[in-house]
This record gives sequence, C-alpha cells and structure tokens, in this order.
Amino acid sequence: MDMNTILLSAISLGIMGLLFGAGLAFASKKFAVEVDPRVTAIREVVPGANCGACGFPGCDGYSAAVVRGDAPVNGCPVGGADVAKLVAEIMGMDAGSSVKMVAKVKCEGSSDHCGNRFDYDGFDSCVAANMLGGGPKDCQYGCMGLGSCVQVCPFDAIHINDRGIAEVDKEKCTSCNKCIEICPKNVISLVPYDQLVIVDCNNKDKGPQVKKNCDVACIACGLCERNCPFDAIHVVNNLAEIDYEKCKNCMVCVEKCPTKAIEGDLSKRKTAKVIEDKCIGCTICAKNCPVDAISGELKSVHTVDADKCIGCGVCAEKCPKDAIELI
Amino acid sequence: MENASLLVIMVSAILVNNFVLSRFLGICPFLGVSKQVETAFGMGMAVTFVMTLSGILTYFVHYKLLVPNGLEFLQTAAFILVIASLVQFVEIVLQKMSPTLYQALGVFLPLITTNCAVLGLALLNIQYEFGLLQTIVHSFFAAIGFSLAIVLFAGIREKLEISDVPLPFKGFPIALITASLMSIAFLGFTGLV
Amino acid sequence: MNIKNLTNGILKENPTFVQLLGMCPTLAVTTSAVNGIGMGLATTAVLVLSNLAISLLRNFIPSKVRIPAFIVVIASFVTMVGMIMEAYTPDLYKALGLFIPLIVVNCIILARAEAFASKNGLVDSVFDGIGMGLGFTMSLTILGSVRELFGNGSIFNVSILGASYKPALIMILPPGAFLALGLLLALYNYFQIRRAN
Amino acid sequence: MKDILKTGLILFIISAVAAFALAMTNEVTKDKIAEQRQMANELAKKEVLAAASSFEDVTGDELATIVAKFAPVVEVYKGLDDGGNIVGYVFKSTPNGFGGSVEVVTGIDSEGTLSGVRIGNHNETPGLGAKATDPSFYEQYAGMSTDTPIGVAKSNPTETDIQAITGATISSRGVTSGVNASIDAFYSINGN
Repeated sequence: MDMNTILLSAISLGIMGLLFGAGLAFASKKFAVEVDPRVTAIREVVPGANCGACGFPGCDGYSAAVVRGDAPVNGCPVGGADVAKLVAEIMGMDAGSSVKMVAKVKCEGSSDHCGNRFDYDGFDSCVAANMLGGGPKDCQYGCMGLGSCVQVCPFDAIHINDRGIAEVDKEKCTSCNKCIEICPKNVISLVPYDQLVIVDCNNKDKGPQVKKNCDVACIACGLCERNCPFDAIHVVNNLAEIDYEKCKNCMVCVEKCPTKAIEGDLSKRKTAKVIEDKCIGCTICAKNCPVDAISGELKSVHTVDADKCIGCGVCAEKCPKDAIELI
Repeated sequence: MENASLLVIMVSAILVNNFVLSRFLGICPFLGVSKQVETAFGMGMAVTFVMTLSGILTYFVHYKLLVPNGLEFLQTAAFILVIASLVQFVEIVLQKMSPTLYQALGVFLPLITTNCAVLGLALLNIQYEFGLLQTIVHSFFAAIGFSLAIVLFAGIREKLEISDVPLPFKGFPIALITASLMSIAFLGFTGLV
Repeated sequence: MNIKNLTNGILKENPTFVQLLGMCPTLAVTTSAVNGIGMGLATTAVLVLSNLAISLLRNFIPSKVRIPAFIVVIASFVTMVGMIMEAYTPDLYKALGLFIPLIVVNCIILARAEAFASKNGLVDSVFDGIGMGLGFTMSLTILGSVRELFGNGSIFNVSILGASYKPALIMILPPGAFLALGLLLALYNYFQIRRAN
Repeated sequence: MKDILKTGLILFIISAVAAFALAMTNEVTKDKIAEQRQMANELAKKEVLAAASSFEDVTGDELATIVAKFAPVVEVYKGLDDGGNIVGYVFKSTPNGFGGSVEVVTGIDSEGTLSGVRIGNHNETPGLGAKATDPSFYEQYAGMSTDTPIGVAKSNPTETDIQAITGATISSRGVTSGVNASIDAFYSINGN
C-alpha cells in the first residue's frame, strides 16, 4: 500500500482540477456576456419546451426577445395566462387583458367565384404549386386550397372546407403563426378572436383587373372607407384594411361593399336597447349616435330605432347611467 | 496500428471506421442536432475543434503526466476532466464570439462533454500508441468523419421533413432507418485500409 | 412521489425510446440479449451511485464548474466499479469488461445527473436512478433480443428459430442496430398514437 | 478574484478526493488484478501446450531477433515441465485478419507437432470472421505436423490443410499465417 502513488495521483488530478476550475472561472469572467438577469429569470419561468410556438427560436430566444421588448409578455401560447402573469411580474408591468388572436384565411375565391388558369395535379402543397407561375388560380393572391397550412398546423386547427378554401377553427387555434409562415400567398393573418367584421380578400390589384379574376374580391372602390362611422377601415394598396382597435363591428361596411368582399354576418349584428328605469333622458346617446337611430325628448325616456341602429355600441359606452345594453 | 502512415489513418478515420456509422461513438448529438444542415455543420465544426484540441491535450496528459508516474488507472477520469473543461471553455468562448451559433447548439454543448466520440477518440489514440503527429491527424480526421456523417444525415433529414412519412415513423424512427442505410453504405469501405 | 420517479423512468420517460439518450452503448453493445442485460445492470449500478453522490454534492459545487465536477465523479465511480469487478468477480468482468469504459460516455448518466440529481433530494435521485436504470436495461434487453433473434436465430443463446434459419447477419452488424432501434421506436409510437385516440 | 480561487479550490478538492478514492481502490485491487491476469494468461498458454506446467518468457535480444524475422510473432514463451526441461514453446502473434489484427496463440511441443491454437481478442466481423473462436475451427490445427507450412483449403482440405470458415477466407488465412510464422520461429529457435 505505497502511499506515494496514492498521494501523487490525488495531488496530480487535484492540481489539474484546480487549474481547470480556476481557468473556467476566469474565462467565464473575462468572456462574460452581459446577460440581463431578467432573461435568465424568464427562462426559468417559461415551460422550456423550446416548441417555437411563440415564433422565437426556443425559450431562450423568447426570453431575450421579451427583455428586448420585441415579444409581448403573454407571447407564450403554451404557457398561457399563468406564465404571462409571471413573466409580467419579472418585467415589472401588468399582463393586461391579452386580446386573444386567432388566424383567419382572408379569401372567399372558391371555384365558383374565381376560375383556374390551368388545372394542377402535382404535389398536395401550396408551396410547390406556387412555384408553377404563382399557382393555378386566376387570382394570384388567393388561397389555392392545397393544404400546406393544414400539414404544418401542430394543433389541427385549420382545414380545407368543401369550397376548396382553407378555414380556421377559432377554438383550436393558438396563434402559433406556423400557417402564416408557410402560406406562400400570405392569405392568412391574425385577427382578434371575437372580431365579426373581416375583409375576406387579399387581392392588391386595381379594381378592373380584379373584376376579371374574381367576383367576390375587394375592388378598392373606397365605399367602405367613406361610410365607416369610426374611420376604422382604409383602402391601402388597393385592399381594404380594418383597424381592429377602432372597429365596432357595426357592419356598415359589410352592407356598403358592392362585391360583398367584407365578411360579416348581419344576423349577428347587435342592436341597442334602452333600459327604461335607468334612462334619465340626458340625450347624450342621441347626440353621439352616428346614424341618429336614437330619439327622445330631454328628460324623457329615449327609444332606439331597431332597423336604423348598426349595433356599434357608442351610445352604450357614452351613456352615464349605463342605461343602454346591446342585445 | 502504431506505425500506420498518416494517409492510412486519415482514410480509416473518415471512411473505414467512421466514428458515427461504424464505431457508434457520438450518436446522441448525431441524432439530436441533425435537423438542419447549418446547425449540423456548426456542430461538426465545434466537435472538430474540441476533438482535435482534446486529442492533443490528452496525449500530453497521458505521456507526460500519467505514464511517467505510473498512474494509468487515472486515465479515464483525467481525460474526461480535460474534455469537460475544454467543452465548457468552448461554450463560454462561443457564447461571446458568435451568439447565433451558440443559439443553434445551445442544449447540445454539455452533451458534447459526454459525447462518446471525444472520449472514445482519446482512449483510441492511447490504445493505438500513436505518436503526437499521428494523434493530431487521427483526431482531426475522425472529427471530419463525424462532421461528414452528421452533415450528410442532416441533408437527408431536411428532405424527410417535407416528404410524407407514415405517422408512427415521423421524427426519429425514419431518421434511424436512414442512418442504418448510411451505415450500410459506409460498411462498403471495410477492408479498404 | 418516489414511486412516480420509479415508473417515470421505465415508461413515460424511457431513456432509450423516449429521450433517445445513451445511444452509443445501446447500439454498440446489444448484439445479444445477454450483453443487453449486462450493460443495463452495469449502467444502473453506476447511475444509482452517481445520482446519490451528485445529489449530496449539489449545493457544494458552483454552477460554473458543474459539468466537469459531475463528470469527474461519474468517471471515478465507473473506474472503481470496473476495478472491483475485475479483482473480485473475474468471470462477470470477462462478460461485462468491454462495457465498463463505455458507461463513462453514456449520456444518460450526465443527463440524469444534471437534469434531476442536481435539483432534487437524495431519495428522489436514487429512485430516479433506479427507474432510469431499469428502463434502460429493459429497452436494451428488448433491442438485444430482437437483434439476436434475427442475427443468429436465438435469444439468450437458446436457439429459437432452429438450425435451418439462415441468420440475417446484418442485424449483428452496425446498420442492424440503427434499423432495429428505428423499427422498435416506430412500434412504440404506433402504440402511443393508438392509445392516444 | 476570490471566487475564481474558490471555484478552483472546489474543483481541486473534488478531483483530489476522486483521485484518492481511485488510487485506494487501485492499491487494494492492483495485485489481485495482476494475479487474475497472470492466471488467465497462464491458462491460455496451458490450453495450447498442455504438457507444460510453467512458462518462462523469452526476452532480450533473442526475442528481438525472432520478432524482427518472423513479423506477426510478438511474444515467445518456453514451456517447462515440473522437472524444468523444455517441453515446447508458445508463440503469440498478431496477423492481420479482415477487420484488423487478430491475436493468435500457437503451442508447439518439442517433437515439432502443433499442440494447439487459440484465438485471443480480435475485431473480425461478427458471425463471419468471429467464427474463428469456435472450437470447430481452431481444433483443426491441433496435432498437425509442422514440417510443411499449413495451407487453407476452401473445400476438401488435404492432410496439411485446414478447412477455411465459409465466407471468411481472409480471416482463416490471417490466422494460419500467424501459425505458420510461429512454426518458422520455432524452427529458428531449435536450430534445425
């Protein structure tokens, strides 16, 4: 049991350990990358599945983006509300009621509205079809219905409906952006979950050109823009776009649009109704109503003309007594 | 093997007994990091750097520290300490120098430490009693063999992503079967050297 | 809580089929079922010991040198187990001798050490070690017997397919390892999917 | 600066303790292992030269000349009976098989007949070259005379040939070349 080999080996490995330990500590100090402590804190809180559903390369990417301010505090769909709260605390601001966004395919150009230039029977993939001169459809901006988005959606939330156009199931969609990224025509975009009025077209050509290709497309006539009481819709680059913060789902534009390119189910349109005992007849609602659908004398209970009312809810917001409800 | 010429070592390291496809060393990163060609290439380069450096370092540790004092039994522990510290050092430097590459390799750097290829290489160098120059050549080209295998594999796997594979085979199963076909191809090289 | 750790390692997070860790020994060694069990048991022993040691040391080691420290502990355990086996159980060593150095580079041990043992208590770590070890042994035995069955028509050297069976040598060679594991994984996924819906 | 030292110190302690434990186990098991290896080695030699009860290494320049002249032979042992006189020789050679070098242990008794051949460790292809370790293959050498070099026949081997393993002629030829080299070395030692 000669002790010196034992001691020798212990010391030699020990010294190597010492050298490496000190070397590493020194290196990590010298090459210290100033990592914001909040990034590591967020990285701890986030589920860490590196699934990429937030659109950033894994959780490290997302944590760094949140601290840089590029990512919303509630950007982690997998983590959901509780992770959002935790991340918000770390970032020192409240999570805010996050408006749930879902994907929406903005196209109605099924075969009966928009014909085909050639019939395509290659790969079942829009990405592949798009390489063949922009795909078979007359309209070069519309959805080809070949299902690239369906293949890529991890949550099984998007399918090709019987009219041959992709359609999103609002309940299942977690706004992970995967379909938006894969779609070669960029037909899919995020809209608020409870938004009723959506421009169902992606065509950016001029009116007469569009008419030749599809009869439910937006021909950039600007009628909606002029009639919208809330200045919530503008024709940008020959295509009507809705500003979802301003839009009150009053569906005026839906009625005015000559080619019915703006989707809006009029039956779902709300109408205002005055609650008699609460109304003190202050006439504020009558003054603010964009379509003068409310009538009544000062100090007397006001009434709403149902068929004039566009359900925009301005009166309900303005009414000091909350005497108006939307049904 | 100790008097094999450098060319023979090179060919044997890259083709004949390729570290991944016939010696089964370094499979964890081989399967894990080969989703895209860029990350695979980045991984290959990181492993090449680590393997070559660790080949040299372990050579000196063995012939200068362990053999003279008769401490051969410390071999595995000492080598692994050297390799682990080296990988940690590469990780710190990489994080500073190129964050993008670090981002791509992130979770796999610690796994390089237990990467069987790096330690396997160190032990093989000793087993073949290579001289210093032979060790360097063997380490470098073994890593090149590793990178070659992983980049080829990543190329194929990228193709696999968009081809319709039966559901139970999606992901790792089809990757493993592709790897077995590649291994058969590399089997053709046995006896070349 | 502990039982969950145990079963967790065997099925839900089976190191070979689910986490795809410890591939190097899995593919290299499972040319026969006996080797599979040998490797599995040797790895379990080391895994439990190293989980035990690391969960004891975890607050003592600064996080900067966490990996080198863990790996030195694991390597010394492995070499010690190898030496003791060679001295006192020569025939067992003769059968398993080849696998002992392979255990050091087995990704499972460091992965479990870093992911679990360095964050949980002693008892949990030991249970997790046992669970993971058994899961690993089980998958290695399955893989070993499949390859041995097709490779030379026998399992545990008990001839199953009879002498007339022309063995598919490919299963013993390296490509066979990838193939067998790929097919087993596909089977595993198939049952997971069927169980899911 | 302090924490660099602290980290270094901790790693020093861990590596030192690990090395200490390793050294202790090594000390405890060292001679046991040496003894085991010696016994195994002895056993291997006894298998090929049953007559000998103990073995004496041939070393120094005598070994050097043999290794130089008869390439794959690497080790030579004298087989002695209880009385201490030579009953034969055991040669260890590492010829090249298919997958690399193959360890071949050859025993030749003093009358010049092959007393036995064993295969040590190798990395021949499993199922093919690896079949050299089956008794059916290496038993063929035992008892053959060493006047003429041993040949390898694919089918119906003659008196001085052995039957090659099907599908592994390279390995069979490799092993036989090791045996023949040992035979030549044997003749050079005995001077006839």
